[in-house]
Amino acid sequence: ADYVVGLSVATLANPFFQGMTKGVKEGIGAHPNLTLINTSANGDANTQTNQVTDLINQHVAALILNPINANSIVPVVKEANKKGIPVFTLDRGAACGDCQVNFLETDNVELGKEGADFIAAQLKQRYGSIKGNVVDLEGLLGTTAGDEREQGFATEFAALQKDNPDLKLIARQAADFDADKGFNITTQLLAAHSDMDAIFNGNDDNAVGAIRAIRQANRFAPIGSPKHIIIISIDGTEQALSAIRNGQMDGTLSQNPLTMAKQSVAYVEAYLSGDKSKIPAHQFWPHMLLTKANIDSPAAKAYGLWGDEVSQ
Amino acid sequence: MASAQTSTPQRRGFGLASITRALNELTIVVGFLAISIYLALTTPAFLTSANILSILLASSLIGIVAVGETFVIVTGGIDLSVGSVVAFTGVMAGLALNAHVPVPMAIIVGIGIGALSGGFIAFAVTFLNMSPFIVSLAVLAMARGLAFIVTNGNTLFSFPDAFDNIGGGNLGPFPVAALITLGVFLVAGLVLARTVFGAEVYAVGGNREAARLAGIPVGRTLAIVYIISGALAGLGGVILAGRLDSAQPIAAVGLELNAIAAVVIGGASLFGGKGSILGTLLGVLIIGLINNGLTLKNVQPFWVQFIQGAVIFGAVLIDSLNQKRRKS
Amino acid sequence: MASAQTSTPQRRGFGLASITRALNELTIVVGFLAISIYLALTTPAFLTSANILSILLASSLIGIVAVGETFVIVTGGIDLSVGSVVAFTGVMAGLALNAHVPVPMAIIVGIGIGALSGGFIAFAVTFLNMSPFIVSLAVLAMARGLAFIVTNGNTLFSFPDAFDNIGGGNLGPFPVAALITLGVFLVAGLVLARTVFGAEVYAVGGNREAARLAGIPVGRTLAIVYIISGALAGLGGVILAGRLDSAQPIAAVGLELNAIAAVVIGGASLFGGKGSILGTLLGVLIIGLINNGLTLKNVQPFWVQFIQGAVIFGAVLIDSLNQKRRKS
Amino acid sequence: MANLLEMQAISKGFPGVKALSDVSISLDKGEVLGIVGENGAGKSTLMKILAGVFPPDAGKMQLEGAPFAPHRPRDALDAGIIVIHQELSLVPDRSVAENIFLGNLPRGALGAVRRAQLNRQAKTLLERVGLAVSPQARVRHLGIAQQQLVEIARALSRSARVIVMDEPTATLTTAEQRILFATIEALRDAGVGLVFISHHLEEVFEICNRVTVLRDGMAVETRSVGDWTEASLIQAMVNRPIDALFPERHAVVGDILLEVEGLAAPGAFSDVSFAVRAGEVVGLGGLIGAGRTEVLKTIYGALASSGGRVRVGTRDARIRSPRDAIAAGLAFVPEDRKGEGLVMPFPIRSNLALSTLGKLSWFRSILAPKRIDRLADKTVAELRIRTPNTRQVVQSLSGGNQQKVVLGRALTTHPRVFLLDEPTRGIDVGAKVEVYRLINALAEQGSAILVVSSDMIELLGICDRILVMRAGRLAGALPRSEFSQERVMQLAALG
Ligand SMILES: Nc1ncnc2c1ncn2[C@@H]1O[C@H](COP(=O)(O)OP(=O)(O)OP(=O)(O)O)[C@@H](O)[C@H]1O
Ligand SMILES: Nc1ncnc2c1ncn2[C@@H]1O[C@H](COP(=O)(O)OP(=O)(O)OP(=O)(O)O)[C@@H](O)[C@H]1O
Ligand SMILES: [Mg+2]
Ligand SMILES: [Mg+2]
Repeated sequence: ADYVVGLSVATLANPFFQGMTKGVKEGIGAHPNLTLINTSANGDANTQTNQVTDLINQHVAALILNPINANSIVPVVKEANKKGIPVFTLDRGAACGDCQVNFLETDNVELGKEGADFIAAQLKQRYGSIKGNVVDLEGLLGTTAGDEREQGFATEFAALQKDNPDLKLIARQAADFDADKGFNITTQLLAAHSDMDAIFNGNDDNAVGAIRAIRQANRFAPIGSPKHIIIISIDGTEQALSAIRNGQMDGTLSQNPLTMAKQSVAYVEAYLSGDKSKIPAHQFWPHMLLTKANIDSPAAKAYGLWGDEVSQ
Repeated sequence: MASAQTSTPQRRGFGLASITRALNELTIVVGFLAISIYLALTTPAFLTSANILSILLASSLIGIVAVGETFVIVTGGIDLSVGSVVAFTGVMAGLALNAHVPVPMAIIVGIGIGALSGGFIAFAVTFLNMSPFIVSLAVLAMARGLAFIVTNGNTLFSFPDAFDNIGGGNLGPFPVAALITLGVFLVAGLVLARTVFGAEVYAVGGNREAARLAGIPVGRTLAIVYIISGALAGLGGVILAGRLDSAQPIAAVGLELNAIAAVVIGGASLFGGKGSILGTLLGVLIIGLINNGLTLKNVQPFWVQFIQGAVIFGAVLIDSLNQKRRKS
Repeated sequence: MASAQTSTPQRRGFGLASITRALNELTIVVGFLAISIYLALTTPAFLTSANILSILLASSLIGIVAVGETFVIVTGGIDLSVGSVVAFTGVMAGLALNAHVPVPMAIIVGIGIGALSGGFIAFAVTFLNMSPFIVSLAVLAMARGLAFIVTNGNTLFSFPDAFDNIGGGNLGPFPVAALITLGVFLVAGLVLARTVFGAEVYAVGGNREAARLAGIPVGRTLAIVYIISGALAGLGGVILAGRLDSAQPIAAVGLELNAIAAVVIGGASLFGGKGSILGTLLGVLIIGLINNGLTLKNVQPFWVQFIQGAVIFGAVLIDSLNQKRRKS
Repeated sequence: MANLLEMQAISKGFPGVKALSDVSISLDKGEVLGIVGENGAGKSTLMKILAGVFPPDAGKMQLEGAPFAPHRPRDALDAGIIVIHQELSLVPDRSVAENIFLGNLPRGALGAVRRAQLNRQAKTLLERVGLAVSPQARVRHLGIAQQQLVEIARALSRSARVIVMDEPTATLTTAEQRILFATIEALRDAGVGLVFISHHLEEVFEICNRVTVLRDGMAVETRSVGDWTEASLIQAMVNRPIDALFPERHAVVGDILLEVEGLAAPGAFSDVSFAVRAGEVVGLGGLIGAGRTEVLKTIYGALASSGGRVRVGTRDARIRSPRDAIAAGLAFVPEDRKGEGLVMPFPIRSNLALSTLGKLSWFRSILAPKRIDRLADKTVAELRIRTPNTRQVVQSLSGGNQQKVVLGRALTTHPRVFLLDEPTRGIDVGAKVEVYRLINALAEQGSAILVVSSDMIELLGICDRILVMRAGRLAGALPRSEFSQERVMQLAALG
């Protein structure tokens, strides 16, 4: 039988979601009995609801949703359930538990936490103890990725500070996942702070802005130098990989939207062909810290450098 | 402009006779029909009742907001705050609901706060003589900021069904939100075209000084249109929160531009004195049709924005060629 | 008009005296000074040369775009496409660079494509008599769409240093981008205030029919301003791509609203005929100062937008009270 | 030798109106051709065709024997045809100098405006037209008459073969009119051909060599000026005799209806006191810029006063806005019909209804279209507004007919006190008589009427008393027994 699968991604404003779309497309392409209608909601929950409604009206066989907001998506997910359309959520779930067949999640809180830990480790290496001046360039307020990563980072950082009173957060600003915004804020912070040790970035685009601001301000020092400003971010875009390879950036916490999306399609396929046994209700998709040390290692390859693959 | 010389009676002034005549003057109707016919012919799913209702439902938020914006634009003003106000009133209604305020009260909270924010703009525009563009831009930022501040950035959710039904329920086969929207259009259409207040709105936008000297309460008229716009944004916030069973501070970003676009596509001029609710309805529906068609025809997301822009351009191009033809 | 009595002296002649006089007319300067003094008194890091340069650098993109927008707004038009055009021209220059086109050619590609897109708007506005709002809104969507289509959504990066230096290099202590921006302001300021073309731009915006009757080439003037705006957006795209050593289709979303805000804060009216490059400079700097202050004072992100809105409101409020005072 | 200008068999129609049919005129070098005709006769339309504003439907033009078919105003300007249009066309927020040289700014290196030269030349031109304002003043701040002078200066700034003046004197007082005529004579003697359009027939007789009469879009007759008499000219224009320009009034002067005491407005005028009684028509004279408009607007609540009292009837009127003024029984006809009187893109009926929307509706809220139509039809008939129907936008009316719409609306509120600022501006002789009759009738019904007019003959003809203003103060009052042009001029100029 032929099945039409409807996809709604939150936005295409970021390579991560392109990876996700590409993963779904490739996954669908691998199954000749599946075809895809794919949409992007441009970051607006209402638009997403409208698009999903249109998909439901077209009687798609299954929905793969990458919700903008776990709560806002619930009404249309219920609507789909009512019409008997199975829903698979990607990256972000629907806040209605078993209304979705499978929820493949990115653990954003964990990513933020690991970002803080990475900085702590690097500072310890530099100073022998965890101390120094840290900047937090968080992502777009009101987005799950931005808020949860911030939450993870902030909680962990506060915990670290309890034991390490010389660990300071000198600024916390929202760079909105926007490289230019990251650039402008970092430029001004650099002008105001002559000693800055590390910047936590809500995603790779923020980091690109920070890196470029450091260069413009002539404050770049290679990794390992005591003047080096540690840059850690999240996602693993092609540009971040390149920056890691050429030593401008310390690391990125990569999560692989390609493999995650393909997995989701595999579950859809399995579901539609009647084999529901191997579909977990919920699953965290693994992530991996990429640094210069491991970026071209077999382990990294095995995990998948999706940033490089997406742009192919 | 050459147009100053050979003026066809445009949809300006008040007291229009009939809908036929009004439609006849709204040359954008041709663009609207062109898109509809194209979709009907090429997309089997288009002319189903479910799809048409879903277009209406999808257009309800922008529609309600565009109605308020029409009043403002006809006076020669602009209200950029509506998107943020939708978000802010939505979360305020949500907070009220979470504090177990009864549903009708929560609705009143949403609409009332919208009206208040409109009142703030009104005050600055009429008493302080500030530019509506800047004032409403400032409110855009402030309302969005407040939405974050009061919610601490969190999404509010799980509202009572009675509330959700406003935005997401059905009355028989009809989505309640679409019915409310049609009601808003009907009332607003009558107010703008057939009442003294509507006539004053047109006059203030057509020539403010002449209106003032003719004894029209210019300040009051201006104040009311901003309050209408704010209150309707509040209603939009309530409907959106109900539809999504949740209220987010990040909701409805950029809605103002779409709403203003709908109003301008519908024949209004940002210079004031021109425009109609019927035109705005067509503008809203054109935008709704385009978005619906893009999904139905499975246009690849990369192409979506380009095609949206191109179709809007095309529709308004037909309109302006039409107007040229009628003039000569 | 109440204003009829106290005719403020017009801005004329060269030299310092005339700039003082011009500043005197720009009552927004008070708001600008208020913000500056507040920051200087409360924030030690504010009055350092590094910080001031960083404000200029951060203001360069919006500044360049706002200059083009000033020309358009003075004619009574609007160009909503600039943010998208920045993104589109950036990726086009990036594609050219990736195809190993020499750096100067890539720059020309960026600026040229910007000019072309401005030319498209110009054509629709002058020949097809379409509303600049809708046309530029359509171009906003189309240019953004094209940016996605040509890049397949990918980020382009790793450009030659010679290119990156335009946006991200320094000349001695000065950021190249800030120097270019100042140059653009200077040239544009002279063109708008001192040339026959500039006078024609004001005339077309102040009274289009009168301009036509006086033999001013209205169509040509309008066409040129849109082309200027497009070309400057192209320059902005080049600078942004160079600064970030990368070009993204999603760059500069919403830039248009900020640029228009700067122009309006600087005293221009969306009805045309009013505005100046000096005013726009102040508007741009006010926005830059606000953002700088928010960063320096490490205002918590939830509060940022609210305060941005409130300070803009305050600055313009001072301006309008000032204007009132001067009238009486 | 060919005439300087020939317009042959020109026709032009607008939707619903035939504005011109088969009109031919010719103009020689060194000649002033007068064109007269009722409001809506087609005078301005003919001149707009000459100016390249729009093309004729039929007919052709020749300039010194060569075919002339301008596609846009620029073509006409380049050919040396300068038209001062009836509707002022200035850029309000630019300087007087820039407006004078609009489209023709002195260009220096790199396209820069030669400011010094601009201001110098503007100054000379302003002196030539007798306008004492700084070249750097903004046009927005000028009164309507001063703006008219700027337009005239603009015409003088270009080298012209033909200059058309479409009602240049409608707002000018005698002093400026004298200067203008001297200028016209100088131009004429220099070989320029001039077309002069005016509803002031005495001016036409004074300055023109030949006069063409247009009626209903047709050229009725052209004669040299000596072959016309005032009566024959009026007869040709309106196709009916008019016995007296200033009809008799039999009003009983009653109680004081409007009393102004120590009124002042900052920077405009101070210490203005006078009273107008029921049945009385009081004129307010003075030179341009004396502050007459401001006095009217201040009484009407359109400008803020800085002191003084206004009493309507026996009560102190607290008038803070035009709305209050209307409620107190005042009506105001502004001098600037385009900027302050009318909503140009709206239909006649909408414009007429503006002040009485409450009455033209059910429950003061829902418009009653029939009532609006009735009011509009009645006013159009009463004032003989020339239009195919009341849904025509006022923009498309002739200047004089637009003026009648403004006047018509003032009547709709049934006021007791009328403040009329240049009420007959641009109105033809026939219609003027009607307006005077109207004023008389209003006075006879017990209204008080205060008229500002720059047409001294008009003031002398219709007023019971004339107050004269000079530089923001009342310089004196003349009862009817002391009326003479000299006395008014004396008070206006010397105080
Ligand atoms: N743009 C237009 N559209 C429609 N009708 C017009 C337009 N311009 C002029 N008319 C009509 O053409 C006729 C002639 O008008 P025109 O302005 O030439 O009269 P005029 O002789 O100059 O009158 P006045 O003495 O009042 O200035 C009038 O009936 C007028 O309503
Ligand atoms: N902003 C200003 N700066 C300088 N002078 C001004 C300004 N505004 C108005 N004036 C002058 O104030 C005076 C009063 O103007 P007003 O229009 O009342 O004169 P008026 O007697 O009605 O003359 P008219 O209406 O015939 O022009 C004029 O000299 C006018 O030019
Ligand atoms: Mg005329
Ligand atoms: Mg006057």
